[in-house]
Parts: sequence; C-alpha cells; structure tokens
Amino acid sequence: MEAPSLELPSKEVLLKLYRDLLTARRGEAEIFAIQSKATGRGSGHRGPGEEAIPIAILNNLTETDCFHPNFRTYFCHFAKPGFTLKDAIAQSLGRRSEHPLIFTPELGAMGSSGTLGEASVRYVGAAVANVIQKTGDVTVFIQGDGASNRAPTHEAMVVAAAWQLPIIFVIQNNKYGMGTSWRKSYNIEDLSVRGAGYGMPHERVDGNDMLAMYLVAKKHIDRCRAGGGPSLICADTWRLRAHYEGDAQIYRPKGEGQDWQKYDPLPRYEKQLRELGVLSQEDVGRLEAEVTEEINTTIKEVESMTVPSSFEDFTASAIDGL
Amino acid sequence: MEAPSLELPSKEVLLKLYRDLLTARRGEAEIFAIQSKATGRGSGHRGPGEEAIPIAILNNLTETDCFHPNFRTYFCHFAKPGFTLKDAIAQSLGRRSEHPLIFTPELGAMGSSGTLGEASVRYVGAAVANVIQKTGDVTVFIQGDGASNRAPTHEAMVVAAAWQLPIIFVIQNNKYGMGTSWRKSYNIEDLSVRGAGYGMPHERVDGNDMLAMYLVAKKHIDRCRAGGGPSLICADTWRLRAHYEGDAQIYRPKGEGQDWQKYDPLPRYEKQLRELGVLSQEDVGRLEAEVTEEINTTIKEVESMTVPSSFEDFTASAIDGL
Amino acid sequence: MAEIRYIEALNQAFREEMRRDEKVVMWGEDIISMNDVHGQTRDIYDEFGGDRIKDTPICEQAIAGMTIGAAYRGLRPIGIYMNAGFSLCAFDGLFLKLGCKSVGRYVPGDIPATIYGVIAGPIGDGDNDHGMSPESLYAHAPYLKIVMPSTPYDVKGLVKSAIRDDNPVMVWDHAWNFYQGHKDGKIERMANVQEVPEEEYLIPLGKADVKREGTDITIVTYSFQVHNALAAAYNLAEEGISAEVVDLRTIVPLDVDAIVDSVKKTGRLLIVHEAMKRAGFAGEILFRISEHSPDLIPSLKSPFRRLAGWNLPLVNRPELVPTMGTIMSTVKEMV
Amino acid sequence: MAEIRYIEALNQAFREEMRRDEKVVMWGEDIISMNDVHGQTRDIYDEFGGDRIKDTPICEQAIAGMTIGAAYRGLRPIGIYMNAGFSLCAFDGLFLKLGCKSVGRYVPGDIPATIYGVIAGPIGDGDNDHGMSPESLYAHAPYLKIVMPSTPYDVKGLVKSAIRDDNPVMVWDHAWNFYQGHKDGKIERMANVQEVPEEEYLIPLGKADVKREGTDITIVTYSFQVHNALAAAYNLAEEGISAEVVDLRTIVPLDVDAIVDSVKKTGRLLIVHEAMKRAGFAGEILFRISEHSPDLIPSLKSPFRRLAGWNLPLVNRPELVPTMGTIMSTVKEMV
Ligand SMILES: Cc1ncc(C[n+]2csc(CCOP(=O)(O)OP(=O)(O)O)c2C)c(N)n1
Ligand SMILES: Cc1ncc(C[n+]2csc(CCOP(=O)(O)OP(=O)(O)O)c2C)c(N)n1
Ligand SMILES: [Mg+2]
Ligand SMILES: [Mg+2]
Repeated sequence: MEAPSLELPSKEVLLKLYRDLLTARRGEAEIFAIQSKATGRGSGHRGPGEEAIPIAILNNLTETDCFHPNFRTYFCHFAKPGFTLKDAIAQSLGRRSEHPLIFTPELGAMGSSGTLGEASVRYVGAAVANVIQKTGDVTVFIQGDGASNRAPTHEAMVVAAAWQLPIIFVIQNNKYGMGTSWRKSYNIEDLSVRGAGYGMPHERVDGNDMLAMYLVAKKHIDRCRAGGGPSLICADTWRLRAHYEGDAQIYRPKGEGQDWQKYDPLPRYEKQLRELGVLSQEDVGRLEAEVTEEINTTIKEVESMTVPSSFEDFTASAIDGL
Repeated sequence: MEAPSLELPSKEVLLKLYRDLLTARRGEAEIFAIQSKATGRGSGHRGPGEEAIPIAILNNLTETDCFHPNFRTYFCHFAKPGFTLKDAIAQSLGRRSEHPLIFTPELGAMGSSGTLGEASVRYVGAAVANVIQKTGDVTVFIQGDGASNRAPTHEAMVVAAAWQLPIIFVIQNNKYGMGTSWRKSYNIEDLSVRGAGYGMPHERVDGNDMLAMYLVAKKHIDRCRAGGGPSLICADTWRLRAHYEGDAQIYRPKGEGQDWQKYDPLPRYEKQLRELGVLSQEDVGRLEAEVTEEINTTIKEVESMTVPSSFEDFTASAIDGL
Repeated sequence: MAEIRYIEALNQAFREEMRRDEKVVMWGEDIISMNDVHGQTRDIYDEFGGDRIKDTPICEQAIAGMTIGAAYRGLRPIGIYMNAGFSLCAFDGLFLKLGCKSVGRYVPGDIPATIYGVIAGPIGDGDNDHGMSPESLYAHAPYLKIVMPSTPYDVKGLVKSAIRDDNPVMVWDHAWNFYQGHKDGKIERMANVQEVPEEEYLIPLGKADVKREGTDITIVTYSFQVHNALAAAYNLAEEGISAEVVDLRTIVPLDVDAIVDSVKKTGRLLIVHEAMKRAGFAGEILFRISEHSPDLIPSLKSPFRRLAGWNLPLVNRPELVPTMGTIMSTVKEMV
Repeated sequence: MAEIRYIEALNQAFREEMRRDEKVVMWGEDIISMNDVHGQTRDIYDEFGGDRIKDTPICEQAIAGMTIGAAYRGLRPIGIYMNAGFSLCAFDGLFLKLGCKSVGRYVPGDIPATIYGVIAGPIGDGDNDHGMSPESLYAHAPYLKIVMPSTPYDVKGLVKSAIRDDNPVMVWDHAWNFYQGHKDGKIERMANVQEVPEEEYLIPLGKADVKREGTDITIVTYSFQVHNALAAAYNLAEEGISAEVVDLRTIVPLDVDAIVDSVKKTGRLLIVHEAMKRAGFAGEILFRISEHSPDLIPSLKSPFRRLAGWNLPLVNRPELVPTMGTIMSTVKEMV
C-alpha cells in the first residue's frame, strides 16, 4: 500500500470526520435496536467497523456529486452534502423525508440494486450524463468485494475507462461475501489491481484508517474532478459482524479476525486525533453527548412522521391496470 | 512484450506449423470463393493474417483438450488434434462430418455463442468438469478484443482464478470490434494486464510471429497442464480485411494499417524458416502444391456428401409440440 | 408529401427529436461507425456530434445501465441494441431495473428512457440470438411500454412518441420492415415505402390501427407480420374471404377496445406473432379480450387461434415463423 | 413412512441422486458455507466433499455457463441460484443458450443440466429481484422443462426426475413451501409436512396431480399457490362450493389432458399463479386447452378467469400475489 500524502486536512475537517464516524456508529446501533424491538428479532446487514470508507469519501463530495454506498454501510449516506441525519433515519424507519436517501437524483442518489453489481452500470450512466451536461460533478460508486466479482462491474469499468468518465470505483473489501471468504473467491489480495487492466489509476488503502482513507479519497476525487478520468480504490476493512444479524456464521473459523477489533476505525481515529492534539478527552465526552442527543431528537422527530401509505400511488403506477 | 524462451521446436513441428498456416490461408480463401459464387455475394467474417494465433495454440493441444476459437479464424480449428481438414470444410459448406467442429464435446468443441462472450463461462464449465473427472485436459478459450469487454468474460476469469482451473484465456487482439477501433474501446494497449487483476500470470505476444506465438502458447499450456492454473495471453494482430466482406469500412481512416501486410504471419514465418534453414524455396513450392491438392480433393469429397436435412430431427426436438 | 423508406422515416424520427430537445442522446455499438448496421443512425453524428451520439464498447449491460442512470440524471437517452436478442445479455437491467423500477422499496419518478433494438428474423446467417423477437419476455414486466411498428408512417410517429414519453419505452424493430413489405398480395423488396407528412406528427402509444377492414375474421398482429397478414388478406379476398387486419403497433399498452370492436364485428379471431409460441404474447391478448368482454369469446363463430413462431430456436428456416401462406391456410380452416 | 418437512425431502432428493450417480455435482453461492440459506444443501459437503459441491464467487453468469459446459463434458450438474430472480442476471446463458440449445446452426445432443433457484415471494425484506417468480419468462424458451413443486412428496420425486433427465430442467422452488402450508382451511407455519416413502420413487415430469377433487370449478395452479388454493377450496366447501385443485407440478411439459379432464367435469376454469399477470403463464394454459379441445372453452358455464401477481414490482405487500381470500372471492364470482 502506497503511503498517502502527508498533507493533513484542517482541524475542522478532522473533527467533522470524527463526528460523522461517531454519528454513523451510534446512529446505526440505535436504529438496529429500534428495529429489533419492533420485529422481535434482530435482522439486517450491519456494518460497524467499515464506516470510515464511506465517511471519508462523502466528506470530499458536493451536493450534486453522485454517490452509491455499499448496502452494508448504507446509514453513513447521511454524511453526503445535501442529505441529513434525518434522511437516513427516516429511510431506516420507513418514513419518507424530503430527500429519500435511496432515490434523490438531484443529490446524486439513484438507487441501489437487489441484484448485486447492476447499479455500477447505472452510475456510469450518471457519470456520462454529468459529462454531457457539463455539470462538473464526480461520481463515486462503492460496492463490496463480493459484488465486484459480478459481471456488470466489468462493463462499467470498460466504459468508464474507454470514455475517461469522472467516476471512481471503490471496493469495500471486508473479505466476505455472505458466508464465502476471500480465500474461496480470489487468487489475489489487492483487488485494486483490476484497475490496471482498464488503464485506470488504482490504489489500495487501509479503509479502517480514517486519515489514510480520507487522503486517498481526496486525491482521487480531486484528480477526477480536474478531468483526470476514472480510477479504482480497494479499501481494506473487515466485517466485524455476521452477514445478517442472526446468521450463525458457521462458515467462519472460530475466533477468526478477533484482532480486527483493534483496527476498529472509531477508537483508532480517536487515538490518532488525540495524538495530533486535535481532540481532548473532554471533546470526546462532549461529542458523544451531542451526537447521542442529535440522534435521539431526530429519531423522535422521525417517529412522529406518518408512515407513508404510498400504496395507492404505487398501484396507480401500473400500465394498463393491475 | 517479454521475449519468448529461445528453445526452438523441432524441425518437424516447425514445418507442421507452416503447413497448417498455409492450409488455413488457402483453405479459407477457397471456401470463401465457393460461398461467394453460391450466394452471388461475398460475405462472412474473414480472418487472413490472424491465423498464427489459433494454429500455434492448436499445435500444443491433445485430442481431448478443450478449445474455443475466435469466430473470425474458425476455419483454423481443423488443426485441433482429432479434427481434420474435412471437418472444417464440411462445417463451412453445410455438410455434416463425423466430428462437427462446432459441437463435438469429446474433442473439446462445445460450441460458440451468437452473443459474444457468453461461451467463456461455458468453457470454464468444461474446465471444471475436466478437474472433477481428473481428465488432465486443458482448455484454451480464444475470443476477440471486442468480445473481451463483455460481462461474462469477467465472471469466467473470476471463477477460473478462484478455483485455479486449467484454462487459458487468449485475446485475439486485432484492434477492432466491428467498426469500433481500439482507440474508442480501451485506455490501455496490453489487454493481458487484465489477468493481473485476477492473480493470473499474463503475457502479451506478437500474434503474427508464429514462432513467438508457439513458444508463448507452449509455455502457458505446459504450465497449465502441470497444474499451474489459469492464465491470460493477449496476442496482438491486425484485421487485414473488413468486419464482414462487403462492409465499406467507412470507420477506418484511409490507408490505416496498410503496413500490416508486412507483418502477415505467412510470408513472415516462411522467411523465418528459410533463415533457419528449415525450409527451402523448393519446399515452399512443394507444400503449396500439396496443400492445394489436399484442399481441392477434400472440397470435392465434401461436396459429394449430401446436405443433411436434419430439419425433421430438429422439429422433433421440441418439447410439447411445435 | 414525400414517399420514403421505412429506415428513412425512422432516421427522421431520431433526428427530429434530437433537434427538438438537446437532452435526447443515444448510444450503442457501431451506431456511428457503421450507422447501426442498417443505416438507422445515418448522419446523426455529423449533425449532432459526439456528445449526443456515442459508440460504446461491446457492453450490452452498460448500454442498459447507462440509459437508466442518465435518464435519472436529466437526459432523455436512447439505448440501442444492434440486435434485440443481444438485449437479453442485459436482462437484469432491462427487465428488473428498468421494467420493474423498484429502487429499493420505493417507486421512483419518471424515467424518460428509450430502448431500441432490431429483430433479424430467420435470416440468412441468423441464429436465435440475432433473430429472436423478445417482446413476450419484456411484456411481463410492469413498466415497459413496447412498440413494434410495421410501416414508415407508423415508425416515425411511434418512435417520436417513445422518445418523448417520460416512462421507459422499448422499440423492437423488425429488420425485414427495412427491406420489404406487402404489395398487392406479395411481399416485395423495397415495397415498405409510404408517403409521410412533412409536418410533425405523433402517434400515441397504445392505439392500434386497422390496416385493412374485413368482415369474416380479425387477424390481430404487429411488427413485420402485419405485412404477411395484409398479403394473406389480399389473397383471401380473391377467394371470397374478408379478413380484417388489426396492427397493434404497441403491445403494451394494449388497445383492447380496438381488438374487441373488430372481433365483435367479424366473430372470429386469429392472433399472429413471430415470437415463439409457448408463453408468447397471444395468451395475454386473449385474456385481455375476455376480461374486457367476457361474453365475446364464447360467442365466436369458430374457436380463436394463434399462429406464432415454432417452439424452437430460430435457425435459418423461414417456416419457423408465420408466413403469408400459413396465415392463409389457418384462416381458411377457421372460416 | 416418516413424516418430513419439505426442505428435508428436497435435501434427500439431492443426496440420493448424488449417491446414485457420481456425475451429479452442484455449485452455487453459499451452498456449502450457508447451506444455501434455507438448508437445502445441508450435510452435502460433509458427505460428498469439495469435488461434488462447490461454493462459487458471486457470479450468476458463471453458474449458468459452468452448468452447461460441464454437462457437455460429461457431468450431470445442478446450478443453484440463491434466489430465482438472480438467474435473470444470467438470462442470456439460461434462456438463449440452455433454453434454445442452438450452438451455431446445430442442435446439440442432450444436456443433463438442472437449474435450481428459490422464489422468495413478497416477504419481509423482499424486493422484486429476490421475490419474483420467473417461470413465465423461461417457459417461452423451447427447451426448458420447468418444475414448480408444492409438497414434500412432490419435490422429492420431481427433483430426482429433474436431475436424471438428459435435457435441461429448471426447478423454481417457492421458499414459502419450506415454512408453511395448507392445513384445515388455513395456511399454517410448519404445516407443509408429509409422509414420504422410504423406498425410492420418481415423479415423471409433465404429470399434473389433482390435489383435491371437486365438481363446480377447476382451479389450475402450481407451486405455493397450491396451498392457497387448497385452503380456499376447503373453506368454499363449507359454503357449498366444490372446487377441484389441479397442481400442475411441471408447467413445461404441460399436462393438458389432466386440465381438460378436470375442466370438462367442472365446467369452470380459474388459473392461479404468483408470477405477474401480464404475459404470464395463464395465457399459455388457456391456449393449450383450446388447441387440445376447441369446443371446451365456448361450453364453459362461466367465462374462464385468471388470478395472478399484480402488474407491479413485488414489494413487501402480500396482496400483490393471490391469497386464499382472493381465490375464494374470485371463485364465488364465477360459480
Ligand atoms: C446478483 C446477486 N447475487 C447474490 C445476492 C445475494 N447476496 C446479498 S449480499 C451478498 C454478499 C455481498 O458481499 P459483498 O459485496 O462483499 O458485500 P458485504 O456483504 O461484504 O458488505 C450476497 C451474495 C444478491 N443480492 N445479488
Ligand atoms: C453480445 C453481442 N454483441 C454484439 C454482437 C455483434 N458483433 C458480432 S462480431 C462483433 C465484433 C467482435 O469484435 P472482436 O471480439 O474484437 O472480434 P473480431 O471481429 O475483431 O475478430 C460484434 C460487435 C454480438 N454478436 N454479440
Ligand atoms: Mg464483502
Ligand atoms: Mg477484434
């Protein structure tokens, strides 16, 4: 892995990254708790430990840039300029905010895909539209290591490279696709090398190192925005939890990856900031309190929104009747 | 491009390669002439100038190895051990020989695909079957540079690499996919680099240099047969003719690639062999005569075969009636 | 009014819409370099330049995805498939994403995307991938309007409407329309020419057109089979059988009213399509008639029938799809 | 005879065939590591080892292609899709290559390949890609036999026949069968259990099964909807309506004789399927009845009807597919 450039971001940015990371971690946990209570069982695909990747990227984007998160760290999408924590919580709790995370094209969110990988070619389409309409926006498309093996990813990169589109592909490499480990899926560790096959700049980065991730993201996004064309980043991380909550993880050797707790980006980044003298013990306490307060207030606000009964709109959308 | 190992093949092999190349060149031209006369128009996708790639590979394969040619140099398939010139001519003239080139699985021919690229995953399946059944056979899958951009190619390589299958992928890079040139399709010249992204050995070779092509093919096939897993070869060549005969080539800058005539593998290899002292002027004349004679005799033989009216078999194959 | 060929009318439709709205763009394989093989996209690059028309690498899935994504981001793109069958390489994108529009759990807003592709039919060097008619597959998706024209006038008016539609529309165009058509009881080369108004016109999606009136039997069909049906009807008339030919023009939405009106008049129904018979679109037409007018089917003078592509891959044998001859003989069995 | 659950019967089918013939192999995503999510492939790795069962990377197109290619090269492979809808990512391979078997211009010999996948239905976190029923699409291909079981006894006998078949067979299995079934007029959790013979048995592909006899109306259905139909029939009986439930079990080949026999007896026909209505398989059933017995449809006591998934993406709303309730109310309108 190439060492990232050492130009440190401003203190303001450093703290914003920390606050976003904290919000993502606490917010997602809170939402999960609410959902489990509601359904009587924990479910869902959780991504604690992987949030630094989207958070670092999102802090380099503008309101009109396009962005696709990996489904596992979907909640982090709140950090996209233009979106708010309320949007993320509303999405999670089945309410409809002004800007649904899942689909607000003017803020660069054009949906995901139930079939992994397919969205890649759609975001390439967004990048083409951005070029033709000279919006100056860049697109960042994140997906998992597993999804990156799917066919559409290839065509997405072929076209992006051939047309030198302003799009950055990111592989959030947590080493697992459901129960299938990287050992069964690749004969290579650094998936970013795939970029070379398209003539794209490519880079591997420790996705659990917030600062490194931020600097690498910034470098690629700046380059892309300046007209430098597409690139591929492989951000290494680790799936701390099961594929979905409740999955017994029979496929994981006992104790595998226990030590990854120590690479958890939250305490790690906190330590880094304290060493840099940017964050004090008091700041940490204050920010915890602030973030918790914001999450709780927002959840209350969202819970008071009515559950949209858009089923009528939905059925009305049929062509030629139901 | 890496210089191929300098270990020369035996004189016998050198001459066999020459004879096959000559047979491919003359045979395909003869078939084309017959077809044009029959239909009143020249048509078909012709591949003179690209034959060294399949010929070099086929001379490294056994009867039971699996092989998929690029459609453009389909005729060269006669050089696969187990198949004969008669099979290739019968296939071209709509007769059915004992071993149809297009589909004789026991000789490793499992069809092509009207949709480019799809066959790649099928030949991976053949490679899996060869492993499970411990046949020891290798599989060589050739397709064009254009087809290599199609989605299935990616999944084929992902699985081949993950499972370390005995399969070699070859890109017959003639720089064009129909009317679309490499300038519009890639941001890279050496397509073999794509292999690196799967952790596969990969190599670029001058596909119009018969000797180099043979040595590179041999190296990879030997390696693969010895259990070394998959690899990717990009063999550079040039489409001397139009995409299909009759296509006006409005997409090609006038005079583009005229100089490629001088890389034509046939005269080039001939010269090489003469310099090596393996082939004399008289040999050339004799071989021309022999090959022409063989082609003409075989054509006559094939033309006397009845055109199969397998339409009844075909309609009988429907499930639940027509 | 000038008499023009089908391919010319289609080319005019593309160009007029691109002039009218700079958001209209198109991409596909060899649509610049080889004018999309048949000449559909001739001169578009020269007039509009490389921002508006693009040759893609051989990437059918990217063509689908880009068309959807660019539509979301404000363009009005046309994704072009050299052959309709190749679109099956992008079936996930086209059927599940464009056709079902379920982005997560929400139904998004409009998608002004057009998908265009050519059905080659059982041609010389055809095989199923190149030749097949895919409409019965796509009609199964909730949100895909499907246009299948037969004449120069229709293709121009329909394609313009397709491009302007704010929802996904597929145009599956039969290559045989480009080169031949019905004339005086025969299918003749270069016969599919027509006078087409110089002033702009649109044909609404979902309106069938009675291409020939008759009283004894209704032949419901679309795409190139309209020509076979017209040729059959022409010759049947000489034998005293009066066949009405209803050209659906779009199969989704389906103009059930027009079909029912015709069948009520003639009392007999034959549905003809080139797509393979099993699970083909004929079944949908029949159910829709019955759901519209439950008493009509039991009252028919003879049982309804369908004539469709055989349940076989489309190799190079013209008898695999309906012809003037098989339409005629089927009608004679029914009347 | 032991009473076993559906998933157990399915697992037995796989294991018995793998024991019987060492050429039987299977691959799919997480079929070892997660027992194919529902437990279908439990213990297979332990018994047969890594040559006979393989976890693939997330490569749906490779699953299709490998299944075809390995079948050509002498194995009898089963390609497994975690969700039936994911198979649409490999539609070119499955529909055009496996389903049309046109390799160049020749029709090759037999392909002993089985494709298996799970329909999730309109479940909790379902969306169309996971939930959809794909059979109406694949039925349009010439060479795909399609199996859609409903009970433990059937799934075991049918899957064993599918694996032994020398031609391609698709098994689209409904996940709801794994967890619930009809019992005494209700759909109950864990009710889809049955006594299954210990000795080997096969169920031929193409034979329907009358799951309940009746005299007033024939409900033709398959897959999980059989349970809804049985529950409806049970309750209708209490209201004096006698409904016959014909479980097709395979839709290709279609047992037209069985359908016609039943409809002749009852004089009424309702076709029920979960797949979306437009261009859904019901149309094919209707045409096949008519082609078999042209006089039957006009003689029905009330017009034939269909009840199918709405023409909408399958979001998390159970009313999007037929239920016991909608079957009952439709029958009551018809009788
Ligand atoms: C085409 C397709 N195949 C399979 C699945 C089922 N599936 C959902 S998530 C998942 C694993 C994805 O792994 P990865 O992309 O690495 O993301 P991660 O879960 O590790 O964040 C799979 C196989 C799917 N949704 N779509
Ligand atoms: C999926 C698909 N897309 C497009 C085509 C049409 N087509 C046939 S040959 C060809 C060009 C192939 O180029 P390449 O693979 O480089 O082979 P070459 O012709 O150069 O030998 C194209 C686009 C096709 N057959 N299948
Ligand atoms: Mg992963
Ligand atoms: Mg080429």
